[in-house]
Amino acid sequence: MIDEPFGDEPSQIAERNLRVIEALLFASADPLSADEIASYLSEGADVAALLGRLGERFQGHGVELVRRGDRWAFRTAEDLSFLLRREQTETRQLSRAALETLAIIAYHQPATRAEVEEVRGVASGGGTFDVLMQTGWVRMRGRRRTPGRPVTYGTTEAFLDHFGLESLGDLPGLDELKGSGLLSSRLPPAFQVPLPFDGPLRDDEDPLDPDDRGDDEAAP
Amino acid sequence: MIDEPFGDEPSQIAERNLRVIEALLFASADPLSADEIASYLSEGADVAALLGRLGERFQGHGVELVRRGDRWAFRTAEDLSFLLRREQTETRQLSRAALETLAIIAYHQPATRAEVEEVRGVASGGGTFDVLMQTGWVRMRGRRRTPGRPVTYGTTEAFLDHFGLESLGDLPGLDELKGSGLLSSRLPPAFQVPLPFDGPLRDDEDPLDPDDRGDDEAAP
Amino acid sequence: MNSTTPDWLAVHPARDDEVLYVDVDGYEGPLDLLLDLARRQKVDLSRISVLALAEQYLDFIETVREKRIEVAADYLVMAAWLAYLKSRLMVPALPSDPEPTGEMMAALLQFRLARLEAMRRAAMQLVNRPRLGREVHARGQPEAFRFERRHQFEASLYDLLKAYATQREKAVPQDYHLFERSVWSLAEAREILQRLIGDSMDWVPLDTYLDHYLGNPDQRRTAMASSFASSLELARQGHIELRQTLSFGPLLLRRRRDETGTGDGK
Repeated sequence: MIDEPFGDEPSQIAERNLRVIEALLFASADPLSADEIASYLSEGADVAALLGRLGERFQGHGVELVRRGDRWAFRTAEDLSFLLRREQTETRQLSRAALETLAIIAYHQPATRAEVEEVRGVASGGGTFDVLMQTGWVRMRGRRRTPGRPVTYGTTEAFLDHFGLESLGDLPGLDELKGSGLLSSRLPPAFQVPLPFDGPLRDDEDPLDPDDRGDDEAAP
Repeated sequence: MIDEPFGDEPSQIAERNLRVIEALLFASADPLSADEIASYLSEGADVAALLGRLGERFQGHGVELVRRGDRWAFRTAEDLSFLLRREQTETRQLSRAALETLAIIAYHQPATRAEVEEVRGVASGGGTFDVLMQTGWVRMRGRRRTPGRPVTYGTTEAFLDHFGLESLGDLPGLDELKGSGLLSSRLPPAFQVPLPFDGPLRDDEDPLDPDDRGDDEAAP
Repeated sequence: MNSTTPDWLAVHPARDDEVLYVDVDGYEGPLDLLLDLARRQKVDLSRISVLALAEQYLDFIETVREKRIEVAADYLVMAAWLAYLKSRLMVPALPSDPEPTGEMMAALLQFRLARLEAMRRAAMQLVNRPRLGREVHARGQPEAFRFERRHQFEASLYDLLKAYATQREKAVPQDYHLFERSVWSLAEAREILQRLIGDSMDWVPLDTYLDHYLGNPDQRRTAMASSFASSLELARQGHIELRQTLSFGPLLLRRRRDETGTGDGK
């Protein structure tokens, strides 16, 4: 942090804030949000600007600052992956059905189980969704405001983190899929092509009930 | 890593080596020795010199390169360590299953998982014991000298601390439980509340094996 | 691709047809089967012959059924739909026909196949990205918030004691189980009585036989009642004799003479 001259107060404060952010993000295994970070900084600090500066400082390093949804983390540089490659022996390998379901949820979210099944052309065992929830990559978002009030599923920030995506917009092949109308859950392809969406609840989604465990038949 | 000019081959190689060391030390769960690091670097790299340079680069940062014996690691800068100690008020309630299991361990200790299950009348998921170990209130004491050598569990000082008990003897006995209405007075005469024991290993307990992780099937 | 690529990426390695014809279970539903058949046409999905595809699918299902392999309902529903699609494709639609044309249905099928394939490809691309914990790593020795975790869990002593008491109380009926002898069934009483009387030819009061049990308040009543009832039964069957000389006097028992030596009654 000595690549800039400082001595005047504001720059000293900024330097200290940068050190704090660096320490926090280095220390944490999980990405932290700007809000979480802000609570450790001097009053009124511009977290976004500081993160931008920190990111620049680590550009080209073996460890880089990355954005994951609304959160930030240090991660080893992707180009070193072949050196650092580790087999994950602990995590069970996802079944083909689970991976397919994950992809469909990711690209079609918010998506109900019926919509996933419609794309796959087969009924999913309940186990598939459970396993995906266990990975922490998929969450229940809410309930669709349609008869039966089915649960809507979406991806989490852990999903972005695991697959190294800054946001859903980074999903591989998204533009192409959008262009070909293949992200439509309706048949035949609607004119308006929906985009995957992991933001707050949509107009056609209700919040989950407290203690909602995702049984598809909720009390209305 | 752009604070020094480079372009000539040796410096490029050194830069790359520095990036690799940085990533390695960041991702490693334990401090690494120079030998361990060397195996990831270009042939004949001067690990000591590289570590020295990396240390300089991180001087004054929120995270610093530190030496621990013969090994190296990144650590939060001393003066920022207060960041990591911040108390978070967020608390989590123990699940019912965990609470019940904890209670039974407390009274029946040293108790094996099977013994807890016998009192509860249901099989405990492994998760319950994991959560209890996380609380720091429960520990593995040893292994019972019976077939299968099951792990015996007991409570910790943190347990006493948390529940405001001076010693295990402060746990209310049968009469006190009845008196407080927690136990009904209409219990069979044979009904007893055991005297918990958290002293050193008993005659029927073996010490844990080094690195014992509590898998119930231990080598004899 | 590399050795760690999950199995499913090699989804359907060129099966030979023999395998294909029995392995319905290898498919994840009718759409998966159709996609596999479509790939065999070795053309772009948009240029595929839907008619040929429908026929192949129907043939497949037919063959499987001939071999008396049970086919899941999904597959049969798809078969019915494809049979209908086939008929629509072969018979030119009348302008007045309100039903979707064969071409519309074919387009629909192509869309679904393309979408499924696109999702598969997407899943594959996703899984081949540098993934956290495999190619990209988080801090291996996180330091954050280590101290606060100890206090993260909350439970009061009351909760703890309540949980314990509830558990123990719930288990009480099981504890009773050990004392369940306290109800003597007639069969048990009869067996005990026969054992106690043994070959004794002397008049002995019932109380004396049951002395050991009557001392236990839990068992007193049931032992007396069941033994008495059993003794009547044993007397009726001629195994023992009963005598009571005065009202509320001791009930005397002895083995019947001709029963000697046959404790279990002939």
